[in-house]
Amino acid sequence: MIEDVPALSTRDLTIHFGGQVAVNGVTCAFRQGTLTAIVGPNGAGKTTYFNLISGQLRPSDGSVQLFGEDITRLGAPQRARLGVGRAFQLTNLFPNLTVLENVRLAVQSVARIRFDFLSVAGRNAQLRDEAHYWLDRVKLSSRAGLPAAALAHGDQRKLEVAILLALKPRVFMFDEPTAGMSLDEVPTILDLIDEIKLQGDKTVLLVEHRMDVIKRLSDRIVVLQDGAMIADGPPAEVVASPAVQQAYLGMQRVAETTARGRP
Amino acid sequence: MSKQWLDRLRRAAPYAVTPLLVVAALPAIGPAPWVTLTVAGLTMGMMLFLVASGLTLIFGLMEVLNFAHAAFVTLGAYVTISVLRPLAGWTAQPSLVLNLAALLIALAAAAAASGTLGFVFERVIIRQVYGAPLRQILITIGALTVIEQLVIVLWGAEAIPLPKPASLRGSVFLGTSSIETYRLFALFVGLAVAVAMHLVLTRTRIGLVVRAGVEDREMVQALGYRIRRVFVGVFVAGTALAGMGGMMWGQYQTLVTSQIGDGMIILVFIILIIGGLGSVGGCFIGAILVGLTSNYVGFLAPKLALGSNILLMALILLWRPRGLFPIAEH
Amino acid sequence: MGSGLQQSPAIPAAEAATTPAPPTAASAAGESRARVRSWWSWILSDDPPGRLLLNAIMLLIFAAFLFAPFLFPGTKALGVASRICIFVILVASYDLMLGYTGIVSFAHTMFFGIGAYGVAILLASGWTGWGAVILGAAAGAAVSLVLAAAIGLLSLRLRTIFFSMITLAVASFAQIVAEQWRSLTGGEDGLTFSVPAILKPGFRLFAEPVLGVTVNGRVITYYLTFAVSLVLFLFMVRIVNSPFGRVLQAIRENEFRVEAMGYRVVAYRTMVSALSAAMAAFAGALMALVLGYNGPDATLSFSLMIDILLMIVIGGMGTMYGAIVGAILVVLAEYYLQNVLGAINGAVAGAPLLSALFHPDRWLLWLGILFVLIVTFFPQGLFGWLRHRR
Amino acid sequence: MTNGDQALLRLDGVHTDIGRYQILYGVDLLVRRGQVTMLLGRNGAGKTTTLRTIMGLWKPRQGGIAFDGRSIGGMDTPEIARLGIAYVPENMGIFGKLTVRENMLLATGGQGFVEEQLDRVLAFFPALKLKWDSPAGSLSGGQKQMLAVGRAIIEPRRLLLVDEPTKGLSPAMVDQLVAALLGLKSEHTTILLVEQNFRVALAMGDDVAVMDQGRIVHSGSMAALGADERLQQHLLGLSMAAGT
Repeated sequence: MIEDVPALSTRDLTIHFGGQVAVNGVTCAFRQGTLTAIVGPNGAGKTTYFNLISGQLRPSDGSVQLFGEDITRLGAPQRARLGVGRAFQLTNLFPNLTVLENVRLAVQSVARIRFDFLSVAGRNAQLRDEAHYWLDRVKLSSRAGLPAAALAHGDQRKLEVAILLALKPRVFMFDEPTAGMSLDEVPTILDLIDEIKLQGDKTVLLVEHRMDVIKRLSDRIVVLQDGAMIADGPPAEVVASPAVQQAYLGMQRVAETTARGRP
Repeated sequence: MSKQWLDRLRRAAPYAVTPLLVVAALPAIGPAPWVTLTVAGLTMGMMLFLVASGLTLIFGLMEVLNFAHAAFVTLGAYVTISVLRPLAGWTAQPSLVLNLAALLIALAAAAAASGTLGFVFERVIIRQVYGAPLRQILITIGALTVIEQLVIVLWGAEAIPLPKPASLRGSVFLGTSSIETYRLFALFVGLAVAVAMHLVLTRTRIGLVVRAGVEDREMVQALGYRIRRVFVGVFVAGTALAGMGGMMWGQYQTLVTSQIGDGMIILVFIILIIGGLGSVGGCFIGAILVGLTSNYVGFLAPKLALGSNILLMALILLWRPRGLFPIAEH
Repeated sequence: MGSGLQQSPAIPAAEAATTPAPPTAASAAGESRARVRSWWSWILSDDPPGRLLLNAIMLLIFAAFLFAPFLFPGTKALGVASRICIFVILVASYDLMLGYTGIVSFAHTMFFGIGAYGVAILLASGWTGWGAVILGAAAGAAVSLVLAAAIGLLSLRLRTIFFSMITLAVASFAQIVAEQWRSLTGGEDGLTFSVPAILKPGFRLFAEPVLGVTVNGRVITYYLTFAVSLVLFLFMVRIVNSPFGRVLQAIRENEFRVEAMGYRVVAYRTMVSALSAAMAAFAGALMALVLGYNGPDATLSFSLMIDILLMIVIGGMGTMYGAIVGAILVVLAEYYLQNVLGAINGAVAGAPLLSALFHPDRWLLWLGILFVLIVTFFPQGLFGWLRHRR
Repeated sequence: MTNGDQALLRLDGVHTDIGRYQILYGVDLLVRRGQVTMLLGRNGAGKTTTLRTIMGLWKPRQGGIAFDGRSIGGMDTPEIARLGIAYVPENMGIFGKLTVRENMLLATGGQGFVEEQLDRVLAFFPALKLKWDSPAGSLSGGQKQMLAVGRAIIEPRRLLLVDEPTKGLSPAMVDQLVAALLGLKSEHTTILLVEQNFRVALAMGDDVAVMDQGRIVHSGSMAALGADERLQQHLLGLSMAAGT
């Protein structure tokens, strides 16, 4: 089942904002069935890298491939349809629509129901049941009828995850899924991510700050700093690398340790 | 390296549009009418600039597009009628000094009236809709209706003639090309305002704050400037300019109706779209472009005259979807 | 659970001020009602006006229009009723864009005019059969659909304000074309034509009056208008409650997120403005039939656009049913506020300024003031307020 | 330690909403006079929102903000700025189309420069002198940050709020900026500094407050936090070495 072609890869991916380089020549491949944690200090370009992959931003240079197919020129909707699924760092919902409706819109997209203006959406039992199913998975069923804006912050993050699950992507991109959640809510989300990974054919990219989470879930760590990739490897190896320790903790950020990451 | 040249060319291209149009029109029209039409186009551009500059400045600074801007044009035109009526003695005589004095008084009165209404308008209408584009469009359209109806209440529904002062009625000759005298006056006033505006924006403290505010309102506030007051000031100035535009336009048309502003505002919107919303420089170039196009096409293919500016707008939008000189998004 | 979900979520005042459109059909209320699978619920797409009182009011309005020729006899009353029906379609189709998707267009009257000219041009050419009416309406709708799609694809990726300015310019261009292209449109004078025989005032369906009312061509015209309007209105209620309609509301809420779900926002915006334009064209075709005349002032003027805005804002945007409330109130005001103003005008005849304020022709002034007040204090509009009041 | 006299800025149970979303859930914070207070925490913890709330750019829904004993919770941003609070936002707030000189001039209230103040700033950031009449948009990221900080100190201020100044800067630039900030610290400027770079935090901070989920979850001395790796890991989850 698992192909040799990486599920997702980026080649020399670069973007400038004004005079600044936010992501700088990142070449990286993600194999199907793996979970990669992307770490780095704030401003390292992690979220921008995600935006380039999911199509919210267009690169100044370089390319993105999905299962070997170049998707650099496609917009966000086309990429989403091809299976690039993205959960956002800042809550990004439809505040006045109900929780159920938020998820149902994702289910509807996967069901390829796009320009149907003749049926009544609420009567489509399949859409409704599936939306309820995903809400169950994140333990939000009891809130289905509330407008999304009425949810507590942690619940909003759960809803964000439910939407991503409902999109049934081939590549999952989680941008700090547990940020802003209380500690007792975190396991629900982590178990879900674990489960995705166990399916075997899904590819997960995870931006996370908490090392315990990273250690528990990831097969591989990629470290970004100042928009460039400075380390890449199995968790134990990357964590042990002094260069990474220094860069990540910012303990001794002297020029020579980071020199290989920049031109 | 050729990429650099292409970049440079791309940046220079918007500036080249107007000169190219002027040059291209010469062989198509012939020299004598070309001079007349070019001056006429520039004049019309200047009058449009008066109105458009206020609107674009208000948008640039506060992200408010005032659909009621037309009402301030209309008000300026009607105030001119009321001011010039008792001054009929001055305007009837062929004395240039008296004529100009009357017109300048009318200009000042139109600006004052529209600016005063603008002050009230900002408080009552605009203040509640900052940052809400949909409600902004609706409420200013509603206010436009109300003000136009009030103008009818005050001045009546009939069109009112507004003859030009005696000494500005004829034409002067530049070689074999005739140029209406009033156009020279309008050209002069428009240029004076444009220069004054440029100086205020680039040489004064308030201009500095306004330019900074166009880029980043929050930071201007964080530096201790009361941007609300700057808003009010710019709004009043913008509406006063619309009033002056209304005075000049009404006098040019020699007939004033309660819809005089509406007719003009479509052209003004086209200018803003062409020039790039919020950009004063783009507005200046856009105004001249629209003025020239109207006159050239009006001469070459009279039937197309009214639609020519829409076609101009469509062409420019196809080329540059956000106008010739888009300002950075906030 | 049902009754708990029936409560629409309370919107904090500050928020209501920034998002005029309330949570619409996509609320849980519609969901639980869906379990009552009655035929009328299917017809209303599981999106009834509201609860008991509101449903009763709308039913009453429906009945009044169903029996209008018998309840309100007279040519003028019938004209008013037809005009209301047509405006309901025009305003509801505008609501598809404004209230449901968050698009502000000023070109809606242009499509209304195209529909009217479609019928008028064919009928004025001397072909007076039903074929001309149907072909004219279809052609008008088709032209509107294509034109709206073209404008949409060109400019709907731009910001709200930019798009609204462009549509304003295009609409004024359409007006110029209608006034200049005399050979086709009759210029400013417009086109007068004769309608199919059974719609003519002289036509009698029955020899004897029914319930005291002569069923002539005017009454038949009214019922044609009423029936077409009813079908189109229900069709639009269906659109907003369809999967497609849900995406529109999502775009209004957060277009960025919709894109990341795999929906192409520009395609949806273009699609809805094209559908909306086609509806407006049908309304225009009805208008031409009712008037037996069409000209720039009848279907293209900017003051009609103001009327549409008045109706949608007063009625309540993002509700569909608001179009009915708005159209009734504004059309009635157009016809009867003049009488009221005339009466006041007579009473204050002595004071020049006051009498000018209350001149019968100044009804637009008072509606304009009402409009500004509603946008300020009642952004949900009358129907939206009734629906969400506790 | 919480002597009222020492507190220049004090937040008591501040709640802030952005639109329909609540971000701050009761922030209690104390900034001592003449000290550098670090504000640390994960992404999305509410650090930027806290600074913006102090500056009046978001209005607190509930809770008190006192500056030098005076309540500023309901005041507008310009009034707060005029009390002597300078703000360097995360995006630096540079006016790209204005020249460096004009950017600085704005910060003097348009009054013109005081010679020695200007010399002091240019001594901190000599690079600005070279770009004096260029549009600020043409500066590099590091130079922009220098301009942003320089602009904040061109007039004597009582409190500086600085949001992640080292974000996205090269190490050399970080060092230069830290040197300048340390210079300010030696002049006993009161600073509230949001920072992700722990080395910078250690070098700069006297006090520290750590945020999580819109609340302050720890406050104390920066040196103590620097010495306690377990606490760091618990609060910030930063330590790569520590594991389970």
